[in-house]
Amino acid sequence: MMEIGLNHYLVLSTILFSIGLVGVMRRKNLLMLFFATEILLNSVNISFAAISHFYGDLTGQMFAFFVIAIAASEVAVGLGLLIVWHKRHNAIDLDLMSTMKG
Amino acid sequence: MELLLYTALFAPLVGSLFAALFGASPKTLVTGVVTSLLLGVSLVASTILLVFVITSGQFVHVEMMTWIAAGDLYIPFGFIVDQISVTMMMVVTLVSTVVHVYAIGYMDHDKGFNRFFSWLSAFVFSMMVLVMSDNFAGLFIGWEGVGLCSWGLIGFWYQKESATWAANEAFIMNRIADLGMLIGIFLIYWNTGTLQYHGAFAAMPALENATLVWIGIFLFVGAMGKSAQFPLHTWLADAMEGPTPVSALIHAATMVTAGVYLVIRSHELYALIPNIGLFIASLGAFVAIFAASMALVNRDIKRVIAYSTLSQLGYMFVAAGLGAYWVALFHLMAHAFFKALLFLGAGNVMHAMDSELDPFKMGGLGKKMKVTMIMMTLASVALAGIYPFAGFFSKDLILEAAFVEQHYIIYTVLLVTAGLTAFYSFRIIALIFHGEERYKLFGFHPHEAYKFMLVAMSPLLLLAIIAGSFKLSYFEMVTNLLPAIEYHIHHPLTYWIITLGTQLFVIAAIFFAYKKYMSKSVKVPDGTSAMEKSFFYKLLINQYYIPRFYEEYLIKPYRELSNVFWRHVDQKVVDATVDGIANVIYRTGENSREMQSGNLSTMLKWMVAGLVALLSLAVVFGLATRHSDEIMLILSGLGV
Amino acid sequence: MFEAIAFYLFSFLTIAMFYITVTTSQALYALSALAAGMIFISAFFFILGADFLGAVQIVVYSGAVMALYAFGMMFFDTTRDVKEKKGNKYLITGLATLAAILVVVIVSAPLIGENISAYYPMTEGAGNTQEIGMVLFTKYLVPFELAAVMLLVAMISGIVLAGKKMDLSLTLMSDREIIEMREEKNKKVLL
Amino acid sequence: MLDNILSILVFFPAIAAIFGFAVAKDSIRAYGVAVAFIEFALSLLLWFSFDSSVSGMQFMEMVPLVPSFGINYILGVDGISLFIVILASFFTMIGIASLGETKNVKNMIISLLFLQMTMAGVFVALDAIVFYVFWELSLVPMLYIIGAWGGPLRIYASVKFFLYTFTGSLIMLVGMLFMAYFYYQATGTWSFAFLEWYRLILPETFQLWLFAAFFIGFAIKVPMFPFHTWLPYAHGQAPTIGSVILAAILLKMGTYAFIRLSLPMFPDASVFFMFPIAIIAIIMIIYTAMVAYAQEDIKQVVAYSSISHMGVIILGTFALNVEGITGSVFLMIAHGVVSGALFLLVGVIYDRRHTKMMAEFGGLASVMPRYATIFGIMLMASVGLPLTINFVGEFLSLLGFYQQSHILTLLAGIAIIVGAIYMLAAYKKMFFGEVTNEENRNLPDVNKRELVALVPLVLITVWLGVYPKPLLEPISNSVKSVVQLMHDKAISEEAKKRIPNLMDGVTRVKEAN
Amino acid sequence: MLEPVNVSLESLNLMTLAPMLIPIIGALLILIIDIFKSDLDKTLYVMISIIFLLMDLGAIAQTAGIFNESGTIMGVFDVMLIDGIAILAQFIIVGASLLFIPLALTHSRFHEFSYSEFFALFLFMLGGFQFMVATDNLILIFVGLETSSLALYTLIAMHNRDKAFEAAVKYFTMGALAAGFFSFGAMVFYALTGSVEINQIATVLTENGFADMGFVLVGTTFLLGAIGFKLSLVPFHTWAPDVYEGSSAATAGFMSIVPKIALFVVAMRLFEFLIHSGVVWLEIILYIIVVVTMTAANIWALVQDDVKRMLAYSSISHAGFVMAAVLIGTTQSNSALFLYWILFSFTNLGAFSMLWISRQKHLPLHQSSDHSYNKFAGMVQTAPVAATIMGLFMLSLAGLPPFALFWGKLYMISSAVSGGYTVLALIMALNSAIAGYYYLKLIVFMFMREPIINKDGHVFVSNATHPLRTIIGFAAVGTIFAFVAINPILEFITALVFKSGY
Repeated sequence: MMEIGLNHYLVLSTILFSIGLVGVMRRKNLLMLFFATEILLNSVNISFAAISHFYGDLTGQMFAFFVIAIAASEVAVGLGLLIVWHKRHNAIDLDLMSTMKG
Repeated sequence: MELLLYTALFAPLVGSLFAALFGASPKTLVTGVVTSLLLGVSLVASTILLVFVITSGQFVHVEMMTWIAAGDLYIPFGFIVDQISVTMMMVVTLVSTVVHVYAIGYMDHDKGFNRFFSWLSAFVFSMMVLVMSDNFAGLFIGWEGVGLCSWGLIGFWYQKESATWAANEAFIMNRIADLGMLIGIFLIYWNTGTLQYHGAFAAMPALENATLVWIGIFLFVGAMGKSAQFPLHTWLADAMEGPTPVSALIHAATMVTAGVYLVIRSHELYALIPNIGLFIASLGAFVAIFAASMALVNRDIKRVIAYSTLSQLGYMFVAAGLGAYWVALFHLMAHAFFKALLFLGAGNVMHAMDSELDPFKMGGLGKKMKVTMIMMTLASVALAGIYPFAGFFSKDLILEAAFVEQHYIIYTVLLVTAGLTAFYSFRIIALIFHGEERYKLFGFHPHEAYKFMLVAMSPLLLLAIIAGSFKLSYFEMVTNLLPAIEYHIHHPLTYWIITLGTQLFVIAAIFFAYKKYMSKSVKVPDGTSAMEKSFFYKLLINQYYIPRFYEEYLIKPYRELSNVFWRHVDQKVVDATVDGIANVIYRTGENSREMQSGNLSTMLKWMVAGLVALLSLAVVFGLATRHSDEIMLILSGLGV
Repeated sequence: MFEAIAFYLFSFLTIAMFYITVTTSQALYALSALAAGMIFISAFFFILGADFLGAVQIVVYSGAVMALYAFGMMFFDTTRDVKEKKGNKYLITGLATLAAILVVVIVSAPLIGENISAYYPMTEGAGNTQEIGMVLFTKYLVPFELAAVMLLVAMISGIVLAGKKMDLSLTLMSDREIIEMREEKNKKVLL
Repeated sequence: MLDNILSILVFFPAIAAIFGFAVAKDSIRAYGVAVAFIEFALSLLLWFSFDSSVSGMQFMEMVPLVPSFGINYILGVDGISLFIVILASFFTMIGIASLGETKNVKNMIISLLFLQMTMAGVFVALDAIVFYVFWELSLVPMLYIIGAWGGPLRIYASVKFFLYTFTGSLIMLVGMLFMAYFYYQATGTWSFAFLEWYRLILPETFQLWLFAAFFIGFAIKVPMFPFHTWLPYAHGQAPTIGSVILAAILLKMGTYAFIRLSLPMFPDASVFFMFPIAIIAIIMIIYTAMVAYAQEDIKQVVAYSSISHMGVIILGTFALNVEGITGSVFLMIAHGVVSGALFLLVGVIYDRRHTKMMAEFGGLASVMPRYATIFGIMLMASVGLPLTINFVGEFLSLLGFYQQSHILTLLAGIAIIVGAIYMLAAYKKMFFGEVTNEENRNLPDVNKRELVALVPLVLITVWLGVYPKPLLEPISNSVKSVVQLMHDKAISEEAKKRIPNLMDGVTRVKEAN
Repeated sequence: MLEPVNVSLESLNLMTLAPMLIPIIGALLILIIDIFKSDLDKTLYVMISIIFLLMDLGAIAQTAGIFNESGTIMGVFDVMLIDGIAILAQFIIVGASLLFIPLALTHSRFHEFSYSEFFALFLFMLGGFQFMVATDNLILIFVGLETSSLALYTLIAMHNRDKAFEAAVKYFTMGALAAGFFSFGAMVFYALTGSVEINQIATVLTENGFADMGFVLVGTTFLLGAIGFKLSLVPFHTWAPDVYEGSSAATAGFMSIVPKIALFVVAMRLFEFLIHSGVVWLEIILYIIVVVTMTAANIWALVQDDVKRMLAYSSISHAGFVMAAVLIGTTQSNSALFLYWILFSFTNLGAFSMLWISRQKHLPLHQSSDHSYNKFAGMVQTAPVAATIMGLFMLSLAGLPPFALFWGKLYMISSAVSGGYTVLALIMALNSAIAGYYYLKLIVFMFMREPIINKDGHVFVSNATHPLRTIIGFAAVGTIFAFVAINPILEFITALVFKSGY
């Protein structure tokens, strides 16, 4: 118990990931929805770091590194989209965007 | 000889086609003349052939061309003229020639004149094919051909509902019989490997009895249809809707005897299965009396004669069934003559009474139409079988045959029938030509038919009188082919008793008829008299309720069942299933498209849900790995 | 020992922070909680000896990303309460917890880590950053470059999307209007 | 020329159709007739240069299409397919010739020509995929013809027709792929060529499955009970020309395919399924005949009647002996001619009165005597009167099947009764009696253009009824080889017994049942 | 202490990068041009892109040549992996793009094409896709995936109307979630094997005989989620219809082809070794997913009343159909996958382009949406040629012989049969039958209905220019005469696929 193994980290990131999922599912405000997606990616990063630590292998850190990069660029694009949308409707509530269905 | 054969065969066809050219156009006398002439030609040719056959005693056998050849099946258009067929040819051509000439007068005012002759000659052609063919398939061609023509001729006046109905009835009933015949033909083919009379009959003795019995039965079913034997008899009476010459030719002289001809033609088969023969004989006897009984009360001249035809056919079948084929054939011939005569006479009467058929509305016509009266009377005498008319020889022979063969029941039945025959035929004679002139009440102006019509009838009259005298020469000829069995009651005393007894009985019947129906008291029945109320009268006048039975229990149900099949089975079940499947699919789509609500968070939920589902499946699988073998089983079921 | 405490402490904090992030209705709280969570995560990185990663985490997230979001929030003016029309919560939480439980069930099983060889082992005595650099510029050169492209793409997208040019949509204008507009512009240029 | 006459026969109409787009609207009819006539002449040329003593394939052509997957463009014709091809071109010709006034006639004629291509293709293709291509392609022009020129329900009818047959043939396609796969396993090379498939002897279980797969495709096309419900709609809604071609040719694809594919490839399965199919056939015969009797629409009567006749064809096919199969092939031609003619006749009256309800008519015999005569002849042919074309086929089919089962044949023979019933009833309703409906009082009789179409048919009906030899000989030659092939391939005892061996004289199975 | 590494330039064989670099360079070039001289006409950019795409094709062809000689090529520290399927996929990607780019030259102006960035992003996106297919390194795959996706989101949004934004946002958000899935899945596999390279993962897993099946399953699940999202497999498909509807018809057509083939390659690399090394679970799951995707999508397509949406669902169903190849996993099936996709790209791009040329800016009254069915009513009378071609594409999509897609279906089903998946083959066949209905529906509208409004055929081809007509004609010809080309294509594909061991 006191001995922190890889599984601890895995479990932790899983939990965080689930929290992220909750956020993704329940958020109606797009901005905060994006927060949740950030959480998803970060939670994974922890495990990557952990694994690479326990295996003594750098690939994990690499992966985490790229994940961060990806997350960052996603933010840029996401915000761009939000801005356009907000300009039009000045709201970022996703319940407004259901003109297409069926 | 072959040329003659072809002439005899195809002359009517040519005539028919010729008439058909004018089919749609109004009456042109030439069609009638031409067809009649061509039939005359055919008659002459047949006569020459007859002479040839008699003198030389050989057959004329030709094979025109292949008809159907597939696998081992080989069916040619082959024609044979032997003693049997030549007899039939004579009967057919003779009667039809007479009828044609007669019809020229009879159909005088009909706008379908040309069409009529086209049909009539076509009929003769098919009849010739029927009798001359040398194989069962060819026979079947003629068989169906005459059916077709009788359809066309019965329904000749197609404006009349009853006529067209009768036509269809006749055709369909014949079809039922033809099926039997077809099956018989199949049996013959698959067992003997050929359909030629010669080969087939040659092969038959080798077959086991059961097969032969089946063949015999099926062929006879065919015969029953054409010869209107019980229970397929109802069409004959209704067929009287057609013009009278048609009744004379088709429904008295020729077509209806085709069944008899078939049995005679395949005597070699029936000789092998006597018990079927006995069945045929008994059925014949039954039909004889059955029909005669219906003729007793009927109030329609033509129907009466039709029933008498029926009962005479019964006679013939008795003879054929008992193996007295030549007798049957002989009676067939004789009957053809006097019955045709009788019909044509009736035709004259109808003509005179502008197609009134109820004898009770006539009476005393003798004064106006002497010749007709004489002819019909003589014909009836012949029919009744009084010495020395044709009927005597042929019919008497049948009685003797039955007696000699010791089928006493059949004999008695036939005897009684003979009495009945005499009665009903003279009943109508009396009603028509003698007694009160009741027609005046109905304002008819009867007149004698054209001269040439009467002239045309004369040969029949002649034959009706003298046909009996050919008996011996005929016997000589036919027995080259048919089993020659002399029917002689050995004890002369019995012979005389029987013969004279029969004669007296018949004559008694005749006088009774005259006495009953010449009296002044004869009235047009109005359903009041005691007799008409009696059960038997009702039974007979309604033809034993058989037609109604058919109507109620066969035709109606068929119609209703058809409707059920269409409206309920076909549309409500079969088709509905197909559409149902389609609709189910479509509606599934309609209902489940809600899944695509267009709301983002729903979509996200779906994704996560999918993920979770997969995960849980993963867990399930993890648990299920222990039972991996069962899973593999299922998978193999899935085809994995 | 210390590691354990640190682990539990930080994991508690992170979970709490992220929990706030996804539950609170105050966008501001959410934002700050997120930022805090990020920093705590970087703590894990440090614990795990991935110093470079930790640094990057702090810089990128607590720096760039958060700045972006903050800017976005001001832009969208979501400082006021965000109304959350709650879809059925049970489904959501249900799904999430189920997912969590499932994964945990499976993942918490100890890894049978035999014959797992480190393909890019950490070399003794070299700083984490050096190692990273070494690997990054040999093995992961291509992804790195591609990442650069990706960032470029992201930048362009951001510019294009947020740019003024998007304000009036040629797609919706009829061709005639477009031509008129063009002429307007040309006039301006001439003047 | 003769070496690839088949390709010419197949693709000439299509190419002509493409050129047809350029032809002006008002003269397209002449163009169509000309093209169709040339096509017909080509098919006649094919017939005359056809050596009827040879039982195998003739005029074979072979062009590799996808050799790596064993798909080749193989054509060939034998006695079985020859006459159907001729019939197809013939009907296209008279169909176009007798085409009444139709809106945008150009599209109609062009699609007819495309249809002609597909029909020719199906019957001469000797490669499964090529066969399938034409088989499916034939749906499209028909879909268009029904859907664009049809009655009020036309869209429903056409779509139903398309999808129903499409579904069936897709299952058939799976079967074909299986067959090819088995061939691949057996020989190591892919092949879709019929003649090579013939050489493959499959274990019985496979045969059963494959037979079933093929059967669904064919049965829907034929159509066999209970897959027949698309037919009445298609016929009921289609324009005259559509029904004519549909009844005369398209339905024959199914029965032809049975003979070309199912029998030689799966002899044991054929024997195994013989009785079930025979029973279905008998249901078709009697049941649909009764349904036909219940109809009020003359066209529906004819439609159902053709289902009934297809039953006889199926029966003859599964007689599995020379007589039966020959009969069924001949009956395909016969039924093509007769039902085609009947539909044309219905079209004649429909053009005049724009109704097909029999109740509307009555007493037409006196108004339109020529029409009545032709109709009568065709009716008699349809009820299978001897010396008409139908009789030969029905006689042989029934005769053939009689060898397999007496009782079933007896039941099937009821066809000649029920057939007579509904046909005569219909004829009585339409032509007999007094003229009740005033509109019928002075209808014009058949005109020249219609006679052009009808008279040849009448002549053929009688000619082939009296002298079927020119058709029967080549047909039965080819059928002989098929039957022999089946006998040699048959594995099970039952099959050996049921399928006659033509080499030794034993052709009759006396103890059948 | 780290000792400096020195690598010989040959060992890198940088030429493996050439095909990906070319479009990126092109993109940069466009950007530079734009910097110097703004608002140049779109035709310029179109032509530049075409040129670079052609060069790209050349480069790919060259790599193909090398592959033919010396088998699979690893490059740049073994990150790049050029094997047959990579080459094939790139051919399809670039080829399809070549068909797509000229669609920018529409008659009426649309927003996105007024940007030079549009083309730049487009080329970047291609680069991303090409990287994805040309590696088995999860990291590179991930980065490439994100690069292209981000570009794609922007391209969609640049159509610049509400629907487009909505589509983009939806796509983006779900894409982010999918990215989460992907990274998690990769993490699990990394945890399992200490590697992120698929072939090493495979080796390690097979060495320890799938000891931690649980982990494998979790990883697979998450990756399946991510890949399934991109491939629009049910239930991860929900984005597809909306995004297709929202984006311009051309883009939609493009999306239905290119991203999917890239992901198919990834799926092949990842899943097939799992299936072959006996992860029965995955087999079942894929079986279910394939069947459900095919069927459900078909059923939904039945009830659509907008042609574009219908086509969206239909391409979902096609994706499911093709996914079966991954499930079957024989050489034949993999070749079938590529064959099918090549033919599909022809036909589907053609169909979408038909919609594209018929795109009006302002909807007539009787139309509920851009491409509602009744817009096409009676088209045969107003625009016969267009109607015929459209009908042609529909028939081809329905898999009616002898049009292009039929051969794909044929080969695919055949592979199912010879792979032993009988039932699957039947289901595929029946699905084509269901699909027949909605393709037919459009034909019915075009050929059997009366035109609803104005008789002038112009409304249907309002957007048509010669380049577009050319593209469509090209697609049409390809659709009709596919059967001529099947054999060479098939042999080529089979050779490549077989050589690269799938």
